[in-house]
Amino acid sequence: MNIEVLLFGRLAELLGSERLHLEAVADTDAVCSQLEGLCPALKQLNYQIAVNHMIIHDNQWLTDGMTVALMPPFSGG
Amino acid sequence: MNIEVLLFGRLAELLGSERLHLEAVADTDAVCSQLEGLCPALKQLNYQIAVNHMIIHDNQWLTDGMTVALMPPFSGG
Amino acid sequence: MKERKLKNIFVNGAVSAQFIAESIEKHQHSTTIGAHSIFLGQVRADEIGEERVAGINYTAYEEMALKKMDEMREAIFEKYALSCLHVHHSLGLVPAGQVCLFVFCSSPHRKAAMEACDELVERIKAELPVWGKEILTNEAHQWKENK
Amino acid sequence: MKERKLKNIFVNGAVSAQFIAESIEKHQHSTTIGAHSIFLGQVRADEIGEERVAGINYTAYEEMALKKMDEMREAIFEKYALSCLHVHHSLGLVPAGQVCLFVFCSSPHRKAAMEACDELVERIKAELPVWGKEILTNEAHQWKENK
Repeated sequence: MNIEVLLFGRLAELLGSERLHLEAVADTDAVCSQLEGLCPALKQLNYQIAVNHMIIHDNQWLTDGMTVALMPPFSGG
Repeated sequence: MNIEVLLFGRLAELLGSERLHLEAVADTDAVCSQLEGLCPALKQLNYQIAVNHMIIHDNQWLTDGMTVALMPPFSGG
Repeated sequence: MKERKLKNIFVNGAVSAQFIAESIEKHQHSTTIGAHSIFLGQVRADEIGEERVAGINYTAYEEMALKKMDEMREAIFEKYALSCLHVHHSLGLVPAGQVCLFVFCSSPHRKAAMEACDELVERIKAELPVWGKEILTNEAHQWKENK
Repeated sequence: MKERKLKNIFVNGAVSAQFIAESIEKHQHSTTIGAHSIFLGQVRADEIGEERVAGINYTAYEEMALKKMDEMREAIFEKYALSCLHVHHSLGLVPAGQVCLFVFCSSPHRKAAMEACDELVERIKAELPVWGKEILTNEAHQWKENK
Protein backbone atom coordinates (compact mmCIF):
# COMPACT_ATOMS: atom_id res chain seq x y z
CA MET A 1 0.00 0.00 0.00
CA ASN A 2 1.35 3.36 -1.08
CA ILE A 3 -0.31 6.66 -0.16
CA GLU A 4 0.97 9.92 -1.59
CA VAL A 5 0.72 12.85 0.81
CA LEU A 6 0.85 16.42 -0.55
CA LEU A 7 1.60 19.39 1.69
CA PHE A 8 0.97 23.03 0.83
CA GLY A 9 1.80 26.54 2.01
CA ARG A 10 2.67 26.79 5.68
CA LEU A 11 2.43 22.99 6.07
CA ALA A 12 5.03 22.28 3.37
CA GLU A 13 7.29 24.79 5.06
CA LEU A 14 6.79 23.25 8.50
CA LEU A 15 7.38 19.65 7.39
CA GLY A 16 10.20 20.67 5.04
CA SER A 17 8.62 18.78 2.16
CA GLU A 18 5.84 19.12 -0.42
CA ARG A 19 5.36 15.42 -1.05
CA LEU A 20 5.70 12.31 1.14
CA HIS A 21 4.95 8.63 0.64
CA LEU A 22 3.40 6.71 3.52
CA GLU A 23 2.75 2.98 3.64
CA ALA A 24 1.09 1.80 6.82
CA VAL A 25 -1.86 4.17 6.83
CA ALA A 26 -5.35 2.68 6.78
CA ASP A 27 -7.23 5.96 6.86
CA THR A 28 -6.78 9.74 6.86
CA ASP A 29 -6.65 9.89 10.69
CA ALA A 30 -3.61 7.61 10.51
CA VAL A 31 -1.98 9.98 7.99
CA CYS A 32 -2.48 12.91 10.36
CA SER A 33 -1.20 11.11 13.41
CA GLN A 34 1.92 9.87 11.59
CA LEU A 35 2.64 13.44 10.43
CA GLU A 36 1.96 14.83 13.91
CA GLY A 37 4.50 12.31 15.17
CA LEU A 38 7.07 13.76 12.75
CA CYS A 39 6.10 17.32 13.57
CA PRO A 40 4.06 17.97 16.74
CA ALA A 41 3.48 21.65 15.77
CA LEU A 42 1.05 20.37 13.14
CA LYS A 43 -1.54 19.82 15.89
CA GLN A 44 -1.84 23.58 16.40
CA LEU A 45 -2.53 24.33 12.76
CA ASN A 46 -5.80 24.69 10.93
CA TYR A 47 -6.06 22.70 7.69
CA GLN A 48 -8.46 20.84 5.41
CA ILE A 49 -7.90 17.40 3.91
CA ALA A 50 -8.59 16.35 0.33
CA VAL A 51 -8.51 12.74 -0.86
CA ASN A 52 -8.06 12.45 -4.63
CA HIS A 53 -8.92 16.16 -5.03
CA MET A 54 -12.14 15.97 -2.97
CA ILE A 55 -12.35 17.70 0.38
CA ILE A 56 -13.42 15.32 3.16
CA HIS A 57 -14.90 16.23 6.53
CA ASP A 58 -14.66 12.91 8.37
CA ASN A 59 -12.08 10.18 8.60
CA GLN A 60 -11.83 8.22 5.33
CA TRP A 61 -10.49 4.73 4.55
CA LEU A 62 -7.57 4.72 2.11
CA THR A 63 -6.66 2.24 -0.59
CA ASP A 64 -3.44 1.81 -2.53
CA GLY A 65 -2.54 4.72 -4.84
CA MET A 66 -4.72 7.37 -3.21
CA THR A 67 -3.49 10.94 -2.79
CA VAL A 68 -4.08 12.81 0.46
CA ALA A 69 -3.56 16.59 0.48
CA LEU A 70 -3.21 18.69 3.63
CA MET A 71 -4.26 22.23 2.86
CA PRO A 72 -3.97 25.28 5.12
CA PRO A 73 -6.53 28.12 4.64
CA PHE A 74 -6.64 29.34 1.04
CA SER A 75 -5.31 32.74 0.08
CA GLY A 76 -5.63 33.03 -3.68
CA GLY A 77 -6.67 36.16 -5.57
CA MET B 1 -37.69 87.73 -20.93
CA ASN B 2 -35.69 85.11 -22.80
CA ILE B 3 -35.94 81.37 -22.06
CA GLU B 4 -33.61 78.93 -23.75
CA VAL B 5 -35.21 75.57 -24.53
CA LEU B 6 -33.00 72.54 -25.19
CA LEU B 7 -34.33 69.44 -26.93
CA PHE B 8 -32.67 66.04 -26.96
CA GLY B 9 -32.85 62.69 -28.71
CA ARG B 10 -36.20 61.88 -30.21
CA LEU B 11 -37.57 65.31 -29.24
CA ALA B 12 -34.86 67.21 -31.13
CA GLU B 13 -35.61 65.04 -34.12
CA LEU B 14 -39.35 65.63 -33.88
CA LEU B 15 -39.09 69.40 -33.50
CA GLY B 16 -36.30 69.66 -36.03
CA SER B 17 -34.15 71.67 -33.64
CA GLU B 18 -31.90 71.21 -30.60
CA ARG B 19 -32.27 74.73 -29.25
CA LEU B 20 -35.11 77.26 -29.27
CA HIS B 21 -35.63 80.65 -27.67
CA LEU B 22 -39.06 81.47 -26.25
CA GLU B 23 -40.17 84.80 -24.83
CA ALA B 24 -43.70 84.80 -23.51
CA VAL B 25 -43.43 81.81 -21.18
CA ALA B 26 -44.15 82.35 -17.51
CA ASP B 27 -43.63 78.77 -16.41
CA THR B 28 -42.64 75.32 -17.67
CA ASP B 29 -46.26 74.39 -18.45
CA ALA B 30 -46.32 77.34 -20.86
CA VAL B 31 -43.13 76.05 -22.52
CA CYS B 32 -44.73 72.66 -23.05
CA SER B 33 -47.99 74.03 -24.43
CA GLN B 34 -46.16 76.35 -26.86
CA LEU B 35 -44.10 73.42 -28.11
CA GLU B 36 -47.17 71.19 -28.34
CA GLY B 37 -48.72 73.94 -30.48
CA LEU B 38 -45.72 73.72 -32.83
CA CYS B 39 -45.76 69.95 -32.80
CA PRO B 40 -48.86 68.15 -31.51
CA ALA B 41 -47.09 64.74 -31.57
CA LEU B 42 -45.15 65.90 -28.51
CA LYS B 43 -48.22 65.19 -26.36
CA GLN B 44 -47.82 61.47 -26.96
CA LEU B 45 -44.20 61.37 -25.85
CA ASN B 46 -42.73 60.62 -22.50
CA TYR B 47 -40.13 63.12 -21.28
CA GLN B 48 -38.67 64.77 -18.18
CA ILE B 49 -38.04 68.48 -17.74
CA ALA B 50 -34.91 70.08 -16.25
CA VAL B 51 -34.66 73.77 -15.35
CA ASN B 52 -31.07 74.98 -15.09
CA HIS B 53 -29.85 71.34 -14.98
CA MET B 54 -32.24 70.28 -12.20
CA ILE B 55 -35.05 67.85 -12.93
CA ILE B 56 -38.44 69.23 -11.85
CA HIS B 57 -41.60 67.26 -11.18
CA ASP B 58 -44.19 70.05 -11.00
CA ASN B 59 -44.81 73.23 -12.95
CA GLN B 60 -42.12 75.83 -12.22
CA TRP B 61 -42.07 79.65 -12.61
CA LEU B 62 -39.40 80.89 -15.00
CA THR B 63 -37.33 84.05 -14.92
CA ASP B 64 -35.23 85.67 -17.62
CA GLY B 65 -32.17 83.67 -18.71
CA MET B 66 -33.31 80.28 -17.45
CA THR B 67 -32.70 77.13 -19.48
CA VAL B 68 -35.42 74.51 -19.85
CA ALA B 69 -34.43 71.08 -21.16
CA LEU B 70 -36.91 68.50 -22.48
CA MET B 71 -35.39 65.06 -22.10
CA PRO B 72 -36.78 61.75 -23.41
CA PRO B 73 -35.91 58.55 -21.47
CA PHE B 74 -32.15 58.16 -21.03
CA SER B 75 -30.23 55.48 -22.88
CA GLY B 76 -26.58 55.94 -22.00
CA GLY B 77 -24.10 53.16 -21.35
CA MET C 1 -19.89 81.27 -5.49
CA LYS C 2 -17.30 79.90 -7.85
CA GLU C 3 -17.94 76.41 -9.12
CA ARG C 4 -15.14 73.91 -9.08
CA LYS C 5 -14.09 72.50 -12.41
CA LEU C 6 -16.09 69.41 -13.34
CA LYS C 7 -14.22 66.35 -14.57
CA ASN C 8 -15.01 65.48 -18.18
CA ILE C 9 -16.27 61.94 -18.77
CA PHE C 10 -16.99 62.16 -22.50
CA VAL C 11 -14.77 60.81 -25.27
CA ASN C 12 -15.33 60.97 -29.00
CA GLY C 13 -16.23 57.58 -30.47
CA ALA C 14 -15.44 54.20 -28.93
CA VAL C 15 -13.25 53.57 -25.85
CA SER C 16 -10.30 51.48 -27.06
CA ALA C 17 -8.85 48.44 -25.30
CA GLN C 18 -5.53 50.30 -25.35
CA PHE C 19 -7.03 53.20 -23.40
CA ILE C 20 -8.35 50.70 -20.83
CA ALA C 21 -4.91 49.07 -20.54
CA GLU C 22 -3.29 52.45 -19.96
CA SER C 23 -5.81 53.27 -17.22
CA ILE C 24 -5.01 49.99 -15.49
CA GLU C 25 -1.27 50.60 -15.79
CA LYS C 26 -1.58 54.04 -14.23
CA HIS C 27 -3.02 52.43 -11.10
CA GLN C 28 -0.15 50.01 -10.60
CA HIS C 29 1.91 52.64 -8.80
CA SER C 30 -0.66 52.90 -6.04
CA THR C 31 0.41 50.13 -3.72
CA THR C 32 -2.60 50.54 -1.42
CA ILE C 33 -5.02 49.33 -4.11
CA GLY C 34 -5.93 45.64 -3.78
CA ALA C 35 -8.89 45.40 -6.15
CA HIS C 36 -10.18 46.92 -9.37
CA SER C 37 -13.73 46.42 -10.57
CA ILE C 38 -14.29 47.36 -14.19
CA PHE C 39 -17.50 47.53 -16.18
CA LEU C 40 -17.51 47.87 -19.96
CA GLY C 41 -20.65 48.53 -21.97
CA GLN C 42 -20.34 47.25 -25.53
CA VAL C 43 -22.64 47.96 -28.50
CA ARG C 44 -24.58 44.85 -29.54
CA ALA C 45 -25.48 44.14 -33.16
CA ASP C 46 -29.10 43.35 -32.23
CA GLU C 47 -31.36 42.11 -35.00
CA ILE C 48 -34.29 44.42 -35.74
CA GLY C 49 -36.58 42.72 -38.22
CA GLU C 50 -34.49 42.10 -41.33
CA GLU C 51 -31.80 44.57 -40.29
CA ARG C 52 -29.09 44.72 -37.64
CA VAL C 53 -27.76 47.50 -35.40
CA ALA C 54 -24.58 48.75 -37.11
CA GLY C 55 -23.72 51.20 -34.34
CA ILE C 56 -25.09 53.66 -31.81
CA ASN C 57 -24.76 57.41 -32.13
CA TYR C 58 -24.60 58.99 -28.67
CA THR C 59 -25.58 62.54 -27.72
CA ALA C 60 -25.75 64.03 -24.23
CA TYR C 61 -26.86 67.07 -22.32
CA GLU C 62 -23.21 67.53 -21.45
CA GLU C 63 -23.32 70.30 -18.82
CA MET C 64 -26.05 68.53 -16.87
CA ALA C 65 -24.43 65.10 -17.28
CA LEU C 66 -21.12 66.36 -15.86
CA LYS C 67 -22.89 67.94 -12.89
CA LYS C 68 -24.88 64.76 -12.31
CA MET C 69 -21.74 62.64 -12.58
CA ASP C 70 -19.96 64.85 -10.07
CA GLU C 71 -22.87 64.43 -7.65
CA MET C 72 -22.83 60.63 -8.10
CA ARG C 73 -19.07 60.51 -7.66
CA GLU C 74 -19.37 62.37 -4.34
CA ALA C 75 -22.14 60.06 -3.15
CA ILE C 76 -20.21 56.92 -4.09
CA PHE C 77 -17.02 58.13 -2.39
CA GLU C 78 -19.04 58.88 0.73
CA LYS C 79 -20.64 55.43 0.76
CA TYR C 80 -17.67 53.18 -0.14
CA ALA C 81 -14.00 53.09 0.89
CA LEU C 82 -12.66 53.69 -2.62
CA SER C 83 -9.16 54.63 -3.72
CA CYS C 84 -10.37 56.01 -7.02
CA LEU C 85 -13.14 55.99 -9.57
CA HIS C 86 -13.15 56.86 -13.27
CA VAL C 87 -15.96 56.99 -15.81
CA HIS C 88 -15.65 57.39 -19.57
CA HIS C 89 -18.65 57.54 -21.90
CA SER C 90 -18.67 57.81 -25.69
CA LEU C 91 -20.27 60.57 -27.72
CA GLY C 92 -20.86 60.24 -31.45
CA LEU C 93 -20.84 56.97 -33.36
CA VAL C 94 -19.73 53.72 -31.72
CA PRO C 95 -19.81 50.74 -34.13
CA ALA C 96 -21.29 47.41 -32.95
CA GLY C 97 -18.69 45.39 -31.01
CA GLN C 98 -16.97 48.48 -29.58
CA VAL C 99 -16.97 49.82 -26.02
CA CYS C 100 -19.15 52.87 -25.22
CA LEU C 101 -18.91 52.93 -21.41
CA PHE C 102 -15.91 52.31 -19.13
CA VAL C 103 -16.41 52.43 -15.36
CA PHE C 104 -13.31 51.79 -13.24
CA CYS C 105 -13.44 51.53 -9.42
CA SER C 106 -10.42 50.75 -7.24
CA SER C 107 -10.16 50.09 -3.51
CA PRO C 108 -7.91 48.42 -0.93
CA HIS C 109 -10.39 45.52 -0.50
CA ARG C 110 -12.62 43.91 -3.11
CA LYS C 111 -16.12 44.51 -1.70
CA ALA C 112 -15.96 48.30 -1.94
CA ALA C 113 -14.74 48.30 -5.55
CA MET C 114 -17.31 45.72 -6.66
CA GLU C 115 -20.31 47.26 -4.92
CA ALA C 116 -19.37 50.80 -5.96
CA CYS C 117 -18.98 49.72 -9.58
CA ASP C 118 -22.35 47.93 -9.63
CA GLU C 119 -24.15 50.87 -8.05
CA LEU C 120 -22.49 53.42 -10.28
CA VAL C 121 -23.35 51.55 -13.49
CA GLU C 122 -27.02 51.37 -12.44
CA ARG C 123 -27.06 55.08 -11.63
CA ILE C 124 -25.33 56.02 -14.90
CA LYS C 125 -27.92 54.09 -16.91
CA ALA C 126 -30.83 55.59 -14.98
CA GLU C 127 -29.73 59.16 -14.30
CA LEU C 128 -27.22 60.38 -16.87
CA PRO C 129 -28.83 62.51 -19.63
CA VAL C 130 -27.37 60.58 -22.56
CA TRP C 131 -29.24 59.26 -25.58
CA GLY C 132 -28.33 56.49 -27.98
CA LYS C 133 -29.66 56.41 -31.52
CA GLU C 134 -29.34 52.90 -32.94
CA ILE C 135 -28.26 53.08 -36.58
CA LEU C 136 -29.45 50.08 -38.55
CA THR C 137 -27.73 48.40 -41.48
CA ASN C 138 -30.22 50.01 -43.89
CA GLU C 139 -29.45 53.44 -42.39
CA ALA C 140 -32.83 53.66 -40.67
CA HIS C 141 -32.60 54.40 -36.96
CA GLN C 142 -34.45 53.97 -33.69
CA TRP C 143 -34.04 55.51 -30.26
CA LYS C 144 -32.75 53.24 -27.51
CA GLU C 145 -34.38 53.28 -24.05
CA ASN C 146 -32.74 51.96 -20.89
CA LYS C 147 -34.82 49.60 -18.78
CA MET D 1 -14.36 7.19 -18.30
CA LYS D 2 -12.13 9.63 -20.12
CA GLU D 3 -11.87 13.05 -18.54
CA ARG D 4 -12.24 16.11 -20.72
CA LYS D 5 -9.30 18.48 -20.85
CA LEU D 6 -9.41 21.09 -18.11
CA LYS D 7 -8.80 24.71 -19.06
CA ASN D 8 -5.62 26.10 -17.50
CA ILE D 9 -6.07 29.26 -15.43
CA PHE D 10 -2.52 29.68 -14.16
CA VAL D 11 0.05 32.10 -15.54
CA ASN D 12 3.62 32.63 -14.41
CA GLY D 13 4.09 35.90 -12.56
CA ALA D 14 1.86 38.97 -12.86
CA VAL D 15 -1.00 39.43 -15.33
CA SER D 16 -0.03 42.40 -17.53
CA ALA D 17 -2.31 45.27 -18.57
CA GLN D 18 -1.42 44.35 -22.15
CA PHE D 19 -2.76 40.82 -21.65
CA ILE D 20 -6.01 42.28 -20.28
CA ALA D 21 -6.30 44.63 -23.29
CA GLU D 22 -5.84 41.71 -25.67
CA SER D 23 -8.55 39.72 -23.89
CA ILE D 24 -10.95 42.66 -24.24
CA GLU D 25 -10.08 43.07 -27.94
CA LYS D 26 -10.76 39.40 -28.63
CA HIS D 27 -14.33 39.90 -27.43
CA GLN D 28 -15.10 42.77 -29.76
CA HIS D 29 -15.94 40.40 -32.59
CA SER D 30 -18.82 38.93 -30.64
CA THR D 31 -21.61 41.33 -31.47
CA THR D 32 -24.06 39.69 -29.05
CA ILE D 33 -22.06 40.82 -26.01
CA GLY D 34 -23.39 43.99 -24.40
CA ALA D 35 -21.50 44.00 -21.10
CA HIS D 36 -18.17 42.95 -19.65
CA SER D 37 -17.54 42.78 -15.92
CA ILE D 38 -13.88 42.54 -14.97
CA PHE D 39 -12.29 42.00 -11.59
CA LEU D 40 -8.57 42.50 -11.01
CA GLY D 41 -6.83 41.52 -7.79
CA GLN D 42 -3.68 43.58 -7.22
CA VAL D 43 -0.92 42.95 -4.66
CA ARG D 44 -0.93 45.64 -1.95
CA ALA D 45 2.30 46.87 -0.32
CA ASP D 46 0.80 46.50 3.17
CA GLU D 47 2.90 47.70 6.08
CA ILE D 48 3.85 44.94 8.51
CA GLY D 49 5.56 46.51 11.50
CA GLU D 50 8.64 48.27 10.14
CA GLU D 51 8.55 46.40 6.86
CA ARG D 52 6.35 46.37 3.78
CA VAL D 53 5.03 43.59 1.53
CA ALA D 54 7.34 43.58 -1.51
CA GLY D 55 5.37 40.89 -3.33
CA ILE D 56 3.40 37.68 -2.97
CA ASN D 57 4.68 34.29 -4.03
CA TYR D 58 1.76 32.08 -5.13
CA THR D 59 1.62 28.29 -5.10
CA ALA D 60 -1.37 26.08 -5.84
CA TYR D 61 -2.59 22.51 -5.75
CA GLU D 62 -2.89 22.82 -9.52
CA GLU D 63 -4.75 19.60 -10.44
CA MET D 64 -7.38 20.19 -7.75
CA ALA D 65 -7.65 23.92 -8.52
CA LEU D 66 -8.33 23.25 -12.21
CA LYS D 67 -11.00 20.68 -11.35
CA LYS D 68 -12.58 23.05 -8.87
CA MET D 69 -12.47 25.91 -11.37
CA ASP D 70 -14.14 23.73 -13.98
CA GLU D 71 -16.90 22.87 -11.50
CA MET D 72 -17.40 26.56 -10.64
CA ARG D 73 -17.44 27.55 -14.30
CA GLU D 74 -20.21 24.99 -14.98
CA ALA D 75 -22.24 26.21 -12.01
CA ILE D 76 -21.90 29.86 -13.03
CA PHE D 77 -22.88 29.16 -16.65
CA GLU D 78 -25.91 27.27 -15.40
CA LYS D 79 -26.98 30.12 -13.13
CA TYR D 80 -26.33 33.19 -15.34
CA ALA D 81 -26.95 33.97 -19.02
CA LEU D 82 -23.26 34.48 -19.85
CA SER D 83 -21.58 34.70 -23.23
CA CYS D 84 -18.20 33.81 -21.80
CA LEU D 85 -16.05 33.66 -18.72
CA HIS D 86 -12.28 33.65 -18.27
CA VAL D 87 -10.12 33.37 -15.16
CA HIS D 88 -6.36 33.89 -14.92
CA HIS D 89 -4.43 33.49 -11.65
CA SER D 90 -0.73 34.05 -11.07
CA LEU D 91 1.74 31.47 -9.80
CA GLY D 92 5.18 32.45 -8.52
CA LEU D 93 6.20 35.95 -7.51
CA VAL D 94 3.94 38.94 -8.15
CA PRO D 95 5.50 42.26 -7.04
CA ALA D 96 3.38 44.77 -5.09
CA GLY D 97 1.31 46.92 -7.48
CA GLN D 98 0.90 44.12 -10.04
CA VAL D 99 -2.20 42.08 -10.92
CA CYS D 100 -2.46 38.49 -9.62
CA LEU D 101 -6.09 37.67 -10.51
CA PHE D 102 -8.08 38.52 -13.64
CA VAL D 103 -11.74 37.46 -13.83
CA PHE D 104 -13.59 38.39 -17.02
CA CYS D 105 -17.35 37.77 -17.49
CA SER D 106 -19.30 38.81 -20.59
CA SER D 107 -23.02 38.70 -21.32
CA PRO D 108 -25.65 40.28 -23.56
CA HIS D 109 -27.08 42.31 -20.64
CA ARG D 110 -25.21 43.83 -17.72
CA LYS D 111 -26.81 42.10 -14.71
CA ALA D 112 -25.63 38.61 -15.63
CA ALA D 113 -22.02 39.70 -16.19
CA MET D 114 -21.87 41.71 -12.97
CA GLU D 115 -23.51 39.14 -10.72
CA ALA D 116 -21.53 36.26 -12.20
CA CYS D 117 -18.27 38.15 -11.74
CA ASP D 118 -19.03 39.02 -8.11
CA GLU D 119 -20.03 35.46 -7.27
CA LEU D 120 -17.07 33.93 -9.04
CA VAL D 121 -14.55 36.17 -7.27
CA GLU D 122 -16.01 35.20 -3.89
CA ARG D 123 -15.86 31.51 -4.77
CA ILE D 124 -12.29 31.76 -6.10
CA LYS D 125 -11.14 33.37 -2.85
CA ALA D 126 -12.94 30.79 -0.70
CA GLU D 127 -12.59 27.55 -2.64
CA LEU D 128 -9.52 27.58 -4.89
CA PRO D 129 -6.53 25.75 -3.33
CA VAL D 130 -4.03 28.58 -3.82
CA TRP D 131 -1.65 30.00 -1.23
CA GLY D 132 0.05 33.37 -1.11
CA LYS D 133 3.30 33.88 0.78
CA GLU D 134 3.83 37.57 1.47
CA ILE D 135 7.48 38.46 1.00
CA LEU D 136 8.52 41.42 3.13
CA THR D 137 11.11 44.06 2.32
CA ASN D 138 13.56 42.43 4.78
CA GLU D 139 13.03 39.06 3.02
CA ALA D 140 11.07 37.65 5.94
CA HIS D 141 7.72 36.18 4.95
CA GLN D 142 4.26 35.44 6.27
CA TRP D 143 1.37 33.36 4.96
CA LYS D 144 -1.69 35.23 3.77
CA GLU D 145 -5.20 34.05 4.73
CA ASN D 146 -8.39 35.03 2.91
CA LYS D 147 -11.24 36.29 5.06
